[in-house]
Amino acid sequence: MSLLLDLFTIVAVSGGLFFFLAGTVGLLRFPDTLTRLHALTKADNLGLGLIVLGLLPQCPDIVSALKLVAIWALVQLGGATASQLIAEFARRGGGER
Amino acid sequence: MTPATLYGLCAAALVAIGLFGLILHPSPLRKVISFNLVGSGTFLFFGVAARRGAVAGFLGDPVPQAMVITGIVVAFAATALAVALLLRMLESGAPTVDGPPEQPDDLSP
Amino acid sequence: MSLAVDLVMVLLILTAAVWTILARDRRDAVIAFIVLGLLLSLVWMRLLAVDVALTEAAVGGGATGLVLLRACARLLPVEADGALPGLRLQVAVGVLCAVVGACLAAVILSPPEPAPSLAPAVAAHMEDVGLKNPVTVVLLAYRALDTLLEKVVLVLGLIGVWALAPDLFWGGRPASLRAAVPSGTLTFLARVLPPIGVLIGIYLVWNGADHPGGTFQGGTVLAAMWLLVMMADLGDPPETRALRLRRLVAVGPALFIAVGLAGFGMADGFLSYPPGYAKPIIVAVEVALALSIAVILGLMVAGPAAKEPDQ
Amino acid sequence: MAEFLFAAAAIVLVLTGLGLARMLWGPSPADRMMAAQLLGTGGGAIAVLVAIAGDMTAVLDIALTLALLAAFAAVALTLGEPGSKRRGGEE
Repeated sequence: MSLLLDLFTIVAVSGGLFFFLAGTVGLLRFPDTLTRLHALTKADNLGLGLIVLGLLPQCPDIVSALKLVAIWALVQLGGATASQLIAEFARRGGGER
Repeated sequence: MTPATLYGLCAAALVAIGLFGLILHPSPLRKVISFNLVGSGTFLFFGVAARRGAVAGFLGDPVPQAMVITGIVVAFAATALAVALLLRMLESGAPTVDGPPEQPDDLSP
Repeated sequence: MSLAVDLVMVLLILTAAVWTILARDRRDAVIAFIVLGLLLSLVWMRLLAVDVALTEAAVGGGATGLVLLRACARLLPVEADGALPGLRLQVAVGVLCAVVGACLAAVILSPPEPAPSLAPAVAAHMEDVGLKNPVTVVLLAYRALDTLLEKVVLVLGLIGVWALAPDLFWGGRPASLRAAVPSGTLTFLARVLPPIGVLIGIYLVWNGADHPGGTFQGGTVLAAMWLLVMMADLGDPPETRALRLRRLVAVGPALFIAVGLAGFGMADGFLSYPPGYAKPIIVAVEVALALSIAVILGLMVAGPAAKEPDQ
Repeated sequence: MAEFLFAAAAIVLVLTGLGLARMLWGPSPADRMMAAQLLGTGGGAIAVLVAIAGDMTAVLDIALTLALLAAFAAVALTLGEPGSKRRGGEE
């Protein structure tokens, strides 16, 4: 059972790392601000999400597990709002002079 | 080389970089930012001292750690005061490299 | 392996630091400084100073970044901002700063043996105080006078900011923090996040007695939530003459001083606690201080009064 | 398991650190802020990985603070914009 859980952790955390890779590559390679923003949200959602999911079986106690989920939920809320604000900002031309 | 030493060297570099900006930047706001860099480097110095003083079952010497916490808060207060001073200076029309002040309607007589 | 990771970290920090100085636009410099604050918070984690990491995460990345970005917003964009003076002067100053940096590096590379530490002195008193977080013990018992003076500095700083208001506006409201263009998304965030944030702030204060956390970290989080509400235009900054507000500013430091003075009668002297009662007293002082810190930090960001007081 | 999680934290640091190139290239402040945003999320990920791998649950509070203030810098960025009449001033 423990082996299975460890395997789950490794798979999920690796998945999270992949999405962080995707987020970084997108941020560096995509052509304009809004597409880059799209790449960024992948790291927010799936990168951190999969890492948190993978860590859940390794938690020493229930409070830590709840905190992990809270962290992910807060990043969802904050990341989504930040993306929206940055997008509005970029659309209004706030980015350029 | 231990990680603590490495971060100590990083702290020295931060102080040097901050000092460079503090001396050379003509704009007051940039000076405030540079000063914060010097502060960050200094705090990191304390962190290295704290890490080295890890005895008596502690992960680090708590006295420098507590001083850094105090220092971070005081540095923030100093930054806020400096920024308020700088904005007031611009509103009162003092010529600086930051250019003419914006025209806040509430200041017009 | 481990040292390679630290090298990467140092490289990232130096990149952010150099860009903070060299960026042409002042707003780019502030963004680099926010990045630096995030990185430093991770460094404090690496140095096993979790209390400091929490403070840096809340103050370095959050509050200071907000003050600086707000200042950028109120300055007109000018091209000349990032321009450094001539190359010859740059080289001269660069050499000077390199010498200072080299001296500091030399100090780091020749540390005293054994490393000086006050940890044993703190450990000896941990039992008497009854708290399990050594940093809180230092802040509120072992070196309580430092902490008290730091609170006084905060209050003086706030008075300094307020004193910059033109005479006409004394006691009025600070300039609004609201975003230039209203945004439904921001309003949504400012309605949903503060209840959670206030809970986390209280948790950090309460947790600070025995685990990493404490008044500064909790107070800063509370201040950040208040500022978020003000930025979303769900509430204006309060009038600086409001008596209730001024009481909140003073309650923490005042209680701290009162406890300190009571030490003359009930214990060994100024700021010493009667044996057996140290923990409840410290927790009470911490709660009052957290309230005051939250209000003071929020008001310092809001700035001096910019409107005539209401009649 | 701990070694794997520490290694994962190191990889997240390298990946999000590479994102700093966007902070240098820009071209707009929005792009630069995205680098900070990515590093904030990455910092949270690193903190949770280290907290579980090193069995230091206190480190989770760092991640919690970072997550709570995740949008803070982006909100502050929109306070004043070139092109808008009012820049955080009073009505």
